[in-house]
Amino acid sequence: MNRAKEKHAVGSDRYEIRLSGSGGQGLILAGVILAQAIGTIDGKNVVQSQSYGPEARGGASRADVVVSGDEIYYPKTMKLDLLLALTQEACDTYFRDMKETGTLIVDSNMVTQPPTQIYHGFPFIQLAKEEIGIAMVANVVSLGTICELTGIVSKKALIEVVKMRAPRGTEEKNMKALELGFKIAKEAKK
Amino acid sequence: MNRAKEKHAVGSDRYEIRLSGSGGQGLILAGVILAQAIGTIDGKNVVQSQSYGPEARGGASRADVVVSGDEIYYPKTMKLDLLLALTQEACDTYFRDMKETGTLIVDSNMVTQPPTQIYHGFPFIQLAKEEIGIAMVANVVSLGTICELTGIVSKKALIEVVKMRAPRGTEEKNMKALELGFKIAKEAKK
Amino acid sequence: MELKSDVIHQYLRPKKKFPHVWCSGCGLGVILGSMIRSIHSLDIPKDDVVVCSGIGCSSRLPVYVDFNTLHTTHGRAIAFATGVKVAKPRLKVIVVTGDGDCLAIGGNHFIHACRRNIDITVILANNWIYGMTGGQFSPTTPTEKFGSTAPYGNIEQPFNPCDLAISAGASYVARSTVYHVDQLDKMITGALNKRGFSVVEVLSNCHTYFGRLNKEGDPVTMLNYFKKHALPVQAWDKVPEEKRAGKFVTGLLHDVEKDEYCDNYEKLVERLQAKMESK
Amino acid sequence: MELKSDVIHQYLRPKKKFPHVWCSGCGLGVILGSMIRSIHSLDIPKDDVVVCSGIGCSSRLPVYVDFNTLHTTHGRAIAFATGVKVAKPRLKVIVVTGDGDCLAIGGNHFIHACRRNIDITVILANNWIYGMTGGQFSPTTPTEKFGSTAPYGNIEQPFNPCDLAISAGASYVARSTVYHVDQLDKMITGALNKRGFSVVEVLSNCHTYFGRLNKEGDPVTMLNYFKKHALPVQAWDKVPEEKRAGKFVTGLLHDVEKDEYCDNYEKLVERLQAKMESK
Amino acid sequence: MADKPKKKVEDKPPEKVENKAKAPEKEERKGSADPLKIFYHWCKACNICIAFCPQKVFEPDRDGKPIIARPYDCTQCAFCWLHCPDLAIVSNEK
Amino acid sequence: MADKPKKKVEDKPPEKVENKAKAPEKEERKGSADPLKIFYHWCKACNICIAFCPQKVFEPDRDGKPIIARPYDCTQCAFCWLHCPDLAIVSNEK
Amino acid sequence: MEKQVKLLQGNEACVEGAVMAGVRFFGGYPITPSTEIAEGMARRLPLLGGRFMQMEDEIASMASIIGASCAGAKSMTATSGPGFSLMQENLGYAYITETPCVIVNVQRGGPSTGLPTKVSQADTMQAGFGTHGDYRAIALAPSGVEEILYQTIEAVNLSEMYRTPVVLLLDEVTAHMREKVMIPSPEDVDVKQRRKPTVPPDWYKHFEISPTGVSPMAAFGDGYRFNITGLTHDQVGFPTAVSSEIVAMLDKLRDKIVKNAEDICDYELTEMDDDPKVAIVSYGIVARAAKQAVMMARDQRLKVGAVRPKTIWPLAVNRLRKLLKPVRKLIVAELNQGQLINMIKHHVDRRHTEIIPLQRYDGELITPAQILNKIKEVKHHGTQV
Amino acid sequence: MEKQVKLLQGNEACVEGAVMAGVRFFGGYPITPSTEIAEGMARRLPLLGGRFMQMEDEIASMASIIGASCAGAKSMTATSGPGFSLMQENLGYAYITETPCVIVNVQRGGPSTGLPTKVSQADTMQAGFGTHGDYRAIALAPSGVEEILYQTIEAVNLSEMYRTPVVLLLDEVTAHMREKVMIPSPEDVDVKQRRKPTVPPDWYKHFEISPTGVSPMAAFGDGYRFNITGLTHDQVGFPTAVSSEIVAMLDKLRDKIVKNAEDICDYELTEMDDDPKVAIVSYGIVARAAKQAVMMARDQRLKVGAVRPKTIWPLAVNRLRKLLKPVRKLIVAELNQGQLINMIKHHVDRRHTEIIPLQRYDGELITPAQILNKIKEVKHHGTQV
Ligand SMILES: Cc1ncc(C[n+]2csc(CCOP(=O)(O)OP(=O)(O)O)c2C)c(N)n1
Ligand SMILES: Cc1ncc(C[n+]2csc(CCOP(=O)(O)OP(=O)(O)O)c2C)c(N)n1
Ligand code: SF4
Ligand code: SF4
Ligand code: SF4
Ligand code: SF4
Ligand code: SF4
Ligand code: SF4
Ligand SMILES: [Mg+2]
Ligand SMILES: [Mg+2]
Repeated sequence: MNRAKEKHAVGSDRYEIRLSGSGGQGLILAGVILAQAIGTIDGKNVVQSQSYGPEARGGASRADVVVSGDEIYYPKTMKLDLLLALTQEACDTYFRDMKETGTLIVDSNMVTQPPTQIYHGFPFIQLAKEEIGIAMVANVVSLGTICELTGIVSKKALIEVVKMRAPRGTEEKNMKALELGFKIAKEAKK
Repeated sequence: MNRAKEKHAVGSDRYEIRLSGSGGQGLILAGVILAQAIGTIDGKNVVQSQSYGPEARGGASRADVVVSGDEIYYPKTMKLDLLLALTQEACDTYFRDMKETGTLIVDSNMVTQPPTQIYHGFPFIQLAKEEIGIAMVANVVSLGTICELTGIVSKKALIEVVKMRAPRGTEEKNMKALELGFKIAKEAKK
Repeated sequence: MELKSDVIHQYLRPKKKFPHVWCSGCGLGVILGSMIRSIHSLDIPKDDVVVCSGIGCSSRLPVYVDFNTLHTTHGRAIAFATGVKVAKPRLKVIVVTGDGDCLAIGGNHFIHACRRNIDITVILANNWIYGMTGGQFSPTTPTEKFGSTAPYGNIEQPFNPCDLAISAGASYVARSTVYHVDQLDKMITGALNKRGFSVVEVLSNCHTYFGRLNKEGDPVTMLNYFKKHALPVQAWDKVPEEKRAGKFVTGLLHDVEKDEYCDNYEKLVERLQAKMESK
Repeated sequence: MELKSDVIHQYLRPKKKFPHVWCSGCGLGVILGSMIRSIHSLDIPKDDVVVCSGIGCSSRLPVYVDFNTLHTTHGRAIAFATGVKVAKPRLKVIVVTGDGDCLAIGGNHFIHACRRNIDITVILANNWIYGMTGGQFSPTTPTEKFGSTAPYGNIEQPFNPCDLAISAGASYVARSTVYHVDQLDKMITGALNKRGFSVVEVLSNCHTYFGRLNKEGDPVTMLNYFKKHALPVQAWDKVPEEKRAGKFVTGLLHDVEKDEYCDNYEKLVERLQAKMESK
Repeated sequence: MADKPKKKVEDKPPEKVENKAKAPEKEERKGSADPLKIFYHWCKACNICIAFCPQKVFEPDRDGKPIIARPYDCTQCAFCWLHCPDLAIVSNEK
Repeated sequence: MADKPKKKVEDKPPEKVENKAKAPEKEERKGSADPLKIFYHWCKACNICIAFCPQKVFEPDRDGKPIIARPYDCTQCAFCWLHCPDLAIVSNEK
Repeated sequence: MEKQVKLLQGNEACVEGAVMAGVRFFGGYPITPSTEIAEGMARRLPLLGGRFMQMEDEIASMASIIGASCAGAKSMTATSGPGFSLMQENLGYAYITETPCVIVNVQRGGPSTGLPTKVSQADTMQAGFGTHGDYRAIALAPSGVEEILYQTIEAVNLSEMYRTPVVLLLDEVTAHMREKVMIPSPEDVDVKQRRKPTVPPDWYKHFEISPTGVSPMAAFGDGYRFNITGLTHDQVGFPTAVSSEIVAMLDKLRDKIVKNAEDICDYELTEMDDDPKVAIVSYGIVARAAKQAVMMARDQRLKVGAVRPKTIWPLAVNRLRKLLKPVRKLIVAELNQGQLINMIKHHVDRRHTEIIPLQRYDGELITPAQILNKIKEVKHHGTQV
Repeated sequence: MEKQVKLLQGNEACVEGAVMAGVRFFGGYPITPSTEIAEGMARRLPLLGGRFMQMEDEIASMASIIGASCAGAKSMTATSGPGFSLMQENLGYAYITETPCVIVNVQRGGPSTGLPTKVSQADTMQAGFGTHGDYRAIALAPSGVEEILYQTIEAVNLSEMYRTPVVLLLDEVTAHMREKVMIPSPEDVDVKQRRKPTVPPDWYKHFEISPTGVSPMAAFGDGYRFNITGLTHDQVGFPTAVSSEIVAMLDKLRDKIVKNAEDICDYELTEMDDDPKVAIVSYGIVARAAKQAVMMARDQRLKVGAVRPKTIWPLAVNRLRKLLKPVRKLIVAELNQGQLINMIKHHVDRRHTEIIPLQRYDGELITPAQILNKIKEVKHHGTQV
């Protein structure tokens, strides 16, 4: 099956995202936020799923989001358009699930041996720690970056959902993290 | 279906017996004794069954015995060759299950309105009470009578099984009851 | 009691043929009468009474009485009753059950209902045997007694159902027998009056199986047994240990005030609704 | 104790990968260690030990130990164990179970095994919650505490598992905690040594669910809770009622001699065989 | 040699019962002076009333059912109707 | 904003575990003079030993695992190895 | 409007649907992967004045919802395979007593404890034949989150309309994935209520043989006093051993389902308009892969269609036969070793239609690629169709 | 010799057979109409040094016999529909752990409490599909008292040979009727034992994939220490989530039955030699009526035959197809609303064979006359065959 056909086959604007890293990095939540923003505010169709069971306990944790303007038939990812990897292990595990033309975004400190030359690297965790004060918001930083880089979700939607979902008292930090994500992506695009 | 055909159809020597009366008259046990004598000693094939469940609680109680020299296919009675009825109710209920040529034996005190003219009547219960001293052995008396009248079971077998099955201390009474049964039947045949 | 002796008949189902299915002399009929008198004495409308049961001779009781009746699966009556009660708490829910139904297959539902202290009354007809299936030993059959599955005598030890109920959390626990009908009426009335989970264990004669297999023959013999071996709790507490041997204690054994499940739930709902309104 | 501290490792399954599946700090690992030390101290050959369990975090224990292990269905371990024990009475049969496994779905098997006084040791890891399925309240969750299915606080009342076991007929009943490891070792050793049905309730921390949902966070906090609120039975009996409030009693709560089920059966068989021979 | 007591079968009555009575019929063998009514269609002759009546009011009839043999001895103590398992006795008082 | 504690799933470990160790390996960070051995591959950094050691022998490392910081204070009281839920501590004595 | 769109997990959608359909009693026992349903109910019901009970086990759960239904509440439980097995006895009681209630079975790998966190469709046959005796089941199989919401409502409605337990067969994937759901406003939801009796109490028969085949149903406390029993019973509700009454009862249980099968069961069709000679039958989550595969196949100019029964029990047999008339090769794709295929084999005329299994049971989904490959294989081996 | 002939009830014959086959542990809970089996075992086993246990319920009964089997005893339980429903969860555990044991289900009318004292064959499908997940059952259906004895032995043997639970489906009539039974002498009975491992303990895998498809089985206390779990497991017995291991396990459960189906399942043929175009398939007690009807029909010069599978699960499919090849009209007679007929429809080529149901479910037997009538009807309506 050549790639052109494949693209066509799965629906013209189907877009498959995987956020991956290790447990505790908040990637499931990030996936839910992303899906919620795209689905309930941007108004596209969306399916979010995650590894459940043994896999979820292994080294690599992941959240998948499939986006489409049309009906989404198969709910799980088939070939990723976008992979976010916050650890080397996740990157190694999931890179093979990507399309050739897919976008790879990694934490540049954690993924020291990227499997390809074409990727975007940002030190999400370090930045989160240094600029926001807690490493835990690295997930939100990366969401901002994804938004800015791919446009798969609107800023407005993302801001709204992050606000809504942020635990009380952390709204500000999370908004700052999001902005940070936008910023570094914008800079990278330049 | 005419009767000749029917006879043939069910196996040339198939013979169907029903012992009926009311609960507590010991007819199930009589059925088991009869079946055991025919099956394990006379060496014919035999199936004994009884009403179980609601019927067994109603007025009429019954024990069926199907006898054959050949394999017995259908284990339940289809058309009775022999009906023993110790109560009017049992007689009324089961008479319709008899073959036209079947043998009807009743307790002549209990069955005051026999449904046919062709039958054998004996005052089993009264005789048991008067001659043996307990009404309860009427079942055994009637077994003796059946044996003598029909020859469907051998005397030897019946004696052996009644001996075996009689509760300790009652052997003698039961043997006397059996003999009484033989006797009254023999007299009747004369 | 001010009861007319034939008040019972007003509570029997007109469409259901009497006499009942039980053996001549079976204690279950006495329990039937006692339950009806107790309900009557409390003036509970028939429409508000639900009588649930499982499977067993004792569980055949509801079909005769003119209430809402639910004849369920073996051992599960209390769980069904729980659903009925929680869905419509104003109903008076009674479970009639046997030692097998309640304590063998149904033991778990029994202890959990005790624990929840849900407002259900259990009338446990304990005849020390599985009557309906023909005399197998039960969890209350005394050691060494015979059952059709204990042909050499029972090697197991029996439950004390009242102790079990108390330790599991029931708020009202009583014992009586089909001989001690006055006491029985009082115990059942008390149980019905109790807000919480109440258990009345009634020793009942199954002479047909327990009696026959253990040479305690007829109903009269068994009733006499109950008469002789019962010791009311007031007396029990006073007699010395050795005098208790072979006897059993009767009367109200346990009566405490505790939170009832449906009440707790109602309070929770009120609290939540108050909170929602205040928002 | 004369135990080498690393004796435990000789009992872990070589083929089974360690570390175990339990959360960091989960009390179940402590129970695992204690059970192994107790078996070791009694010199029971590995081949003769059978460890059964149902389903739950606690029920995951057997897979790590190098005995005969039977990981069964939720709540039924005791019934499986009964079959094992009765079929081969020389085996030492241990059931490791949780508060949900043993007392919710498995309650009936538990009380019946108590009643039969069959020679099985139950180690009941009571963490007041269903750990494995994610923190639903259990039959031992204290009233008002939170669970994922008790989002507004638990309105039910908890069992006291030891009381239940005693009233149902167990012959050895003890309680300890994962903080009180010396005591725990003693209680389990005692249980294993007992001929009859023995129960050791071990309070164990599930900080991941019970702790988190009830703001008792981490393992250290929960262990400290056990430390502060446990009162050994010797002390318990002496302190006045009001000093007991909020505390729980630990130690050997019940230890009586009774006929054991397998022994009774063996005696029956001998009696019958003697009778047959004499014929 | 009668049957051993009949094997009980689930959810079925173990004894022969007469299903003739639809509702209690007031049958009194001894006229209205009797202290009690006995519904003979329901009575299963268990002997409880006869054996336990403290005043020995009853005698068994041929079938074992109670005949009110000594009506004037009855103290209305209630034992019989409270203990009749077939709910076959009611008082004529009140 | 990290995940809420992860939903537990039946019969699966709720925490990330490292499955690298096959059998206890004796790893000693402080040389053989140490009173204890700690199997770091098994240790899940629960903090129990560190918090409860009566002699405050341990200090947490970067990952929260115990470093035997004050070996000579250890009295071999056994608390740590009896309470380590991961069976990751053994004594060097005896 | 905006508020009406939510991102929900399948299990959450089930809770939404249940609440909308009027379920006010839930009795359950937690089990993966259904637990979120109980948790959602525990949170929601008290707010609505309803009742959530965590019972001591699944047997009690099933009993409690039947009891609650007898008292007039719409009731539900949720479980997975092991719990569903335990419910079988009391489920049979619900069938014979014609008591409306809904049982959600979120399937996971079996048998026994099996694969608690993995997807499966291996309880299909059990949903039709799990309890002893003759009966007919209704079992729905939604294939997405929004549909779970609607089919939960449908399940409650069917249970009320036909006075019968209804099984909702979910699976681990649909239960846990999140999709966008348009929450309908209450006015837009068609909520059915069981038919209540209109006769005076003395005339009331709880199991009356009525023209519709479904008896009106009074609740305890409504002023009708009646008997319910799991014994074979007459119309009034008393045990019976009379042949004609037994047969009437069993036929009623069967006919109210079988005769209404064409109404109860609905099909979703994908690319079936041009009478493809190759088609896929699949249900639940697998149908999503099938649909995807059909799209992929059509892209490759392969004439293929897909049929998805939304109801597994009963199948609308006549419609199915008609639908599949042009089909020569029928791929039946399931997450098991072959279960619904048994029933398809019955109903489809195998003189004309060859039936080809596609089965997966390692706890993973059948992928569109697998189906597409099968399509090609079938096309290749078959006579040129 | 004389002593060898006994008049036995079906349930008594089952006890005889079990004892002969070496059953030494029985865990049960009484239920009509199976109770006499428990009672017989309670009497017999202690005399033989075996153990009878009356458990607290059927769930515990099933658990106890699995436990006993793990400890090395041949074990058995007996129940009826409601109890069989309760056993389903642990029955699944026996399937997945491949633990030999025998479950006797003396069928009565269902669903639920149903008709406790009446005859039925309505648990046929449940015996094949009652528990959740994929598995294959063995279920035998004897049709007379003597055969009950032999099939009980066979059930124990099959369970030992294939390391699987085996269901023996009796019914109220065969269970309670008395027939003459030739009690075989012990030497004449072929008693099978499970294969024991021959490898050293360290090499032992409780679920080894062996050439025969059945793993040798050690007992607890034999010196092998191993793990048994109801989770999907690898060959050693540890839980696994690896695709290939999952598939291997499930295929093993299926294949050891399916591949041996022609060995496991046997047919009794009546008047099938002259290739009758009309035939009856029936099993259990109904086959007795069918045989009678065939005799009656032959008497009337109607060319009819009868086929009786002695095993309901699995059917020897190839043999069945071959057997029925000449048959144009096949009457499937059952005491239910149509259960085995489902499977017959699968397996028989319906292009050539029309399948006609004959069902009765009022708690009474199908009579020879009913079958004969059906035969005539079929002959009449059909093309002249
Ligand atoms: C699931 C199930 N198991 C077993 C039975 C058979 N059964 C019916 S009643 C009964 C025992 C009843 O004993 P008990 O509750 O003491 O009632 P009794 O007849 O003694 O009043 C049993 C075992 C059943 N109906 N259902
Ligand atoms: C029949 C059945 N019902 C429910 C479950 C789901 N389940 C697995 S473990 C568990 C609760 C375990 O609680 P507990 O025994 O306290 O063990 P813990 O995890 O707390 O140690 C439940 C409900 C199951 N596996 N099987
Ligand atoms: S069998 Fe026993 S319990 Fe049942 S009705 Fe007869 S006497 Fe009563
Ligand atoms: S969830 Fe609770 S019980 Fe389970 S391993 Fe974690 S801490 Fe222990
Ligand atoms: S009321 Fe008392 S005295 Fe009168 S007949 Fe009855 S038992 Fe005897
Ligand atoms: S107590 Fe009742 S049933 Fe018994 S003999 Fe007297 S009247 Fe008849
Ligand atoms: S043995 Fe005691 S003193 Fe030594 S490190 Fe451990 S806890 Fe501390
Ligand atoms: S107690 Fe054990 S697991 Fe916990 S920190 Fe110490 S060594 Fe590590
Ligand atoms: Mg009883
Ligand atoms: Mg727990």
